[in-house]
Amino acid sequence: MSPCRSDRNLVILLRLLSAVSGVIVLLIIAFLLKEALPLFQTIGLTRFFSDASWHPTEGRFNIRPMLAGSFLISFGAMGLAAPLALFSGIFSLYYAPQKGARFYQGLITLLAGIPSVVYGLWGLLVLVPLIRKLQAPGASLLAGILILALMILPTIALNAHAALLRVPQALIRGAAALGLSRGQIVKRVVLPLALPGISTGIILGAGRAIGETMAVLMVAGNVVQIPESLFDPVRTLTANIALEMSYALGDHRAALFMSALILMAAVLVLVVAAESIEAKTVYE
Amino acid sequence: MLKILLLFWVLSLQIFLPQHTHAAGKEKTHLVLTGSSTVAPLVSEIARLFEDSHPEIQVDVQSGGSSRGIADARRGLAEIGLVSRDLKENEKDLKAFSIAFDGITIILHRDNPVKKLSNAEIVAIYQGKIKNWEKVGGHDAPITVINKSAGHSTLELFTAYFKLKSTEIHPDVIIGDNAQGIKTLSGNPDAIAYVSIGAAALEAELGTPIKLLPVANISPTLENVQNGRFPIRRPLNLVTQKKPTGWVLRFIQFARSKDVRAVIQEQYFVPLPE
Amino acid sequence: MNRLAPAKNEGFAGFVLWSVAAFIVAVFAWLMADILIHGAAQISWDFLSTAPEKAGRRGGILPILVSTLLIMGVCLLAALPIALGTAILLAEFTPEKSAFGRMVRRALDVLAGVPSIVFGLFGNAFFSVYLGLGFSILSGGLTLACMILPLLIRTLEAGLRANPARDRLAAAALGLSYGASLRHILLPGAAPALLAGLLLGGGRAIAETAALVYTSGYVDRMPGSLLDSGRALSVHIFDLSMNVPGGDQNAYASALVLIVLLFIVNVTTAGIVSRWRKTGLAI
Amino acid sequence: MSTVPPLTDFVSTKIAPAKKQPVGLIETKNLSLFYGLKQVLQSVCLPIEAGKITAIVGPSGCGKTSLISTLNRLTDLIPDCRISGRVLFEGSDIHAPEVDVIQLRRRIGMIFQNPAPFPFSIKKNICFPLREHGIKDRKEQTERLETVLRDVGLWDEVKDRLTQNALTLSGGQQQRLCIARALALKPQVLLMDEPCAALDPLSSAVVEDLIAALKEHYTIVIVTHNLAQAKRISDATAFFWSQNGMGRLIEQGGTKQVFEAPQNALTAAYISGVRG
Repeated sequence: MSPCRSDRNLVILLRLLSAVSGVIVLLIIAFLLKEALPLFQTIGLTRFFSDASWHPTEGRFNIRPMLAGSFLISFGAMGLAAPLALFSGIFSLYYAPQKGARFYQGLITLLAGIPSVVYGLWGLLVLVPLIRKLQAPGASLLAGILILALMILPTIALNAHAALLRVPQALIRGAAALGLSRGQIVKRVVLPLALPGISTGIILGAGRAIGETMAVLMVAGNVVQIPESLFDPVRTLTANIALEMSYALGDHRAALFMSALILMAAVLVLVVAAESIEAKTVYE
Repeated sequence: MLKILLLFWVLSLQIFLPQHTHAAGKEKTHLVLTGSSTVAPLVSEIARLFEDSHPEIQVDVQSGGSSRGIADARRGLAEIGLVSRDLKENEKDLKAFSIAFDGITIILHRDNPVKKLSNAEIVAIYQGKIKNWEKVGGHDAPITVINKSAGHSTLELFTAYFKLKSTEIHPDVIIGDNAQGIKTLSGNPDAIAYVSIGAAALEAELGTPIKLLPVANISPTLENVQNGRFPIRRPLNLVTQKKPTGWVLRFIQFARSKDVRAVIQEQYFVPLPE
Repeated sequence: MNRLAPAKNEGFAGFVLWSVAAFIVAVFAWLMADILIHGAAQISWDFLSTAPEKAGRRGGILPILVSTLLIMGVCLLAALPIALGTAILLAEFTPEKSAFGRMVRRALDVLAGVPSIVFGLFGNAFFSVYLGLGFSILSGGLTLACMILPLLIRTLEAGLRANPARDRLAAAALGLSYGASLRHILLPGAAPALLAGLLLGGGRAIAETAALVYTSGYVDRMPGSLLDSGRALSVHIFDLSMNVPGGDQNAYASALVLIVLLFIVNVTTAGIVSRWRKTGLAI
Repeated sequence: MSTVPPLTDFVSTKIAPAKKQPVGLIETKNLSLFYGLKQVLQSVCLPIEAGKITAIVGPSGCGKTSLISTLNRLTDLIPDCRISGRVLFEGSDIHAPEVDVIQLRRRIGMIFQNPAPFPFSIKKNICFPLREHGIKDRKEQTERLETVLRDVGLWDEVKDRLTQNALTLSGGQQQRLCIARALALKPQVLLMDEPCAALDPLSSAVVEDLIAALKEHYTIVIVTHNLAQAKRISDATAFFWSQNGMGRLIEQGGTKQVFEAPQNALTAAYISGVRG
């Protein structure tokens, strides 16, 4: 739309305002880089993986245990939450009675808005003691996975629901007119068509899982180690930042900003992946 | 519509800004104190007293570990850093002012039948060589080892006294504040932790189910810390970057004065000798 | 509309789906009941109207509520004009498929995906240290503003795009300037989205913890100005449950307050949006 | 819009020009229109005479709507829309950089196929564009409101509920309100894009009569599918046809002549096809 003369000032104002949001993205990256760069120049990237351990105050920067922690917790949680979320979407769209579906969907929406610290609180006070009865210390990889799965379940379920809803009604009616049963329609028509949307939702859920801090920090025990069992405590990259940021100085602080950059990069990869899948969506 | 929105925006701004200018008008001076989680609760109490007698001053206290106290004092983020140990050689550029003394002791859950542990046993537990309470006279239950995260002087003093290397310790849970350690332990009867005596004694008095163990057969009492018999002893320091002046100086003087002895004792710390 | 006739031989699939749904409902019912039962016992007018004592074990949460609302207010006030400007530019002056539009949208997607703790780091480095705002409500609110920007922009953009094309054409055909059609037609049309966006953003701001710990800080007293540190409700819950022995009961109560606040936000949003849709009447 | 550019570069196309062309109030000169790479109008040369109703007829998709949208530069709103050739209004190029598009649109009003009242009260629908065009005087606003509502025959129907939401009116009333809204700005030209197509037969007849009556004061360009309607109300007719998805002006002239003695075989076929 080519603006007319009287709108020129308005457009300049709009440009300025949106420039601010662009600048914020750049600022975030710039500041992370600025804080992380000194360390990157002195020790390079490899020592983040080759050092003996994570003792940043003594100049040892191995972040592999935290990477492992983040990876295991997020993927464990995704593995639990994604199928449940998909089933939940199918249930509320195709199987639940009308009123039940409305209530159910409302509940899921409400749950998606519950703050992570509340999930963390419940995990700390209810789940961790339960797991401790199974095997000490309770605060563990398992607790982290369960709480995180619970936390992202509503979000992925909402995404899956939306993706299923985008399958054109005409196709479903057409399939029904061919005499296919409900199960067949869902399996052969709806799911294949909604798959890109569902995958996008799952990938974005994974992004949220990797980035989650508080809930995991509260239940995972935060010991820097590569866990050998589900009952071992672990520390994620995000928890590491939250725990050590308060007293980190110099190289240590830079190392934390470095791990923030790694988190950003992971999220970027996930976003691009999600977008490329979304772009393949046939309908719409 | 745009006008309504703008009006709303400006109005809300009006609500927010006056407070700001108002406060600035009253010239309420802020003192920011950050650092050791052992010192923070004590200084908060002292600050409350100080504010009562000097209403024009507001003292903000935030914990985060002695290293943060050093760091924030150096960077100027805090007027005063809180450090629960002596300054190290490379920290001598800062000025330290002791306000009290404290010890570090081992704590267990109240329901744990173990009454005392030798130094060797403690070392073995923290090195992961003893993994079950049975070996040291308790129930058959795996030991949950609680360790402090780096940057806390409690960790440094503990490892120094027991000649442990931080790399040798195999913890099950990592905690930050003393209180977090006490809280974690109070919820887990098979855990072991080491914390500030002051913090632990105060919590025990408040009814938290923990007990303080002697170290090298010396009971962790205020008396033993005061007379120097208790082995892991440390000063609680206020540190500043420059020679203190003005309100900073007045606060430090107040924190070292007789007026706060009662507060220090209430918090189970040892006041400066008179 | 979507409900399809069940077939006789699909009992198993139906059984699995019903049990999954029942499981989800049960787990969340457990969670909510736990918080409701433990929290409700503590909540009273006193709890809402007094300051915390003994690190939050005793006393109430008044200063914390005030700080939370101030942080949210700063966040929305800062984010609103920026988000509105960007959304208008994206929705009205940038074709959906153009290179510029795609670039901005991708940047916003990335921003939306940035973990909140990273926002916390950024906020600490930029607002607290670089701009010298220290640990303050202002730092925290501005950090959150950066965080909710993508959400706000996307809601507003969708709202603006949802304006029927014919209104836009009709306005142009009447010789209205863009500014005039924006004021009189497009923005009122997008008002529900605007409100929903603000409420959603506010909800996100209330719920946030990680981004606030290193920006608005821990101080649990009544803030005297926006440059004071103020403890948000979620940070309070975190601190009580992690760091304060005997703080669990008040942590539950605070969590209940937080959930109720969010519930009100959610219901209001849903109500406004559906009412606007029904009446079709804008201003 | 004071300078009159020279018209000498005008070269007539080979397609059925009118025999004697009076200079119109609006004229398109070799007007082509593209949406991205797709061309939808090819070299249209169409004069529109002042004080008359010009009907634009033709099958769907032959660019009729696109054509009248170029006359008030509404095509500016469509991204990727490109124009070559010229559109003259009172002899000046409306695409010239010094032209104020706001003023242009004020003088050339437009009515759409689907009635498009804004979701405001009836009164506000008419008054707020006036305010935006600098007519702030309440009294004058109210006068114009009544005048134009009387002009479109809506006054008696709505005078007691001027503050009611315009969307509560019936389709025909909505369309007449839109016409009134355009008239309130005192335009010279009214562009109408199938103004009756979305209405029921009864409302359609009312609106049609209204259009016929408006001829006295306004120059009207009307796009219509309804050949009978074009024949009934228009003075001149332009017939468009789509070739390879590209709209072309096939024939134009007096309505009587186009309908009774079409010169082009396509026109003849289209008119008779509809007849038969």
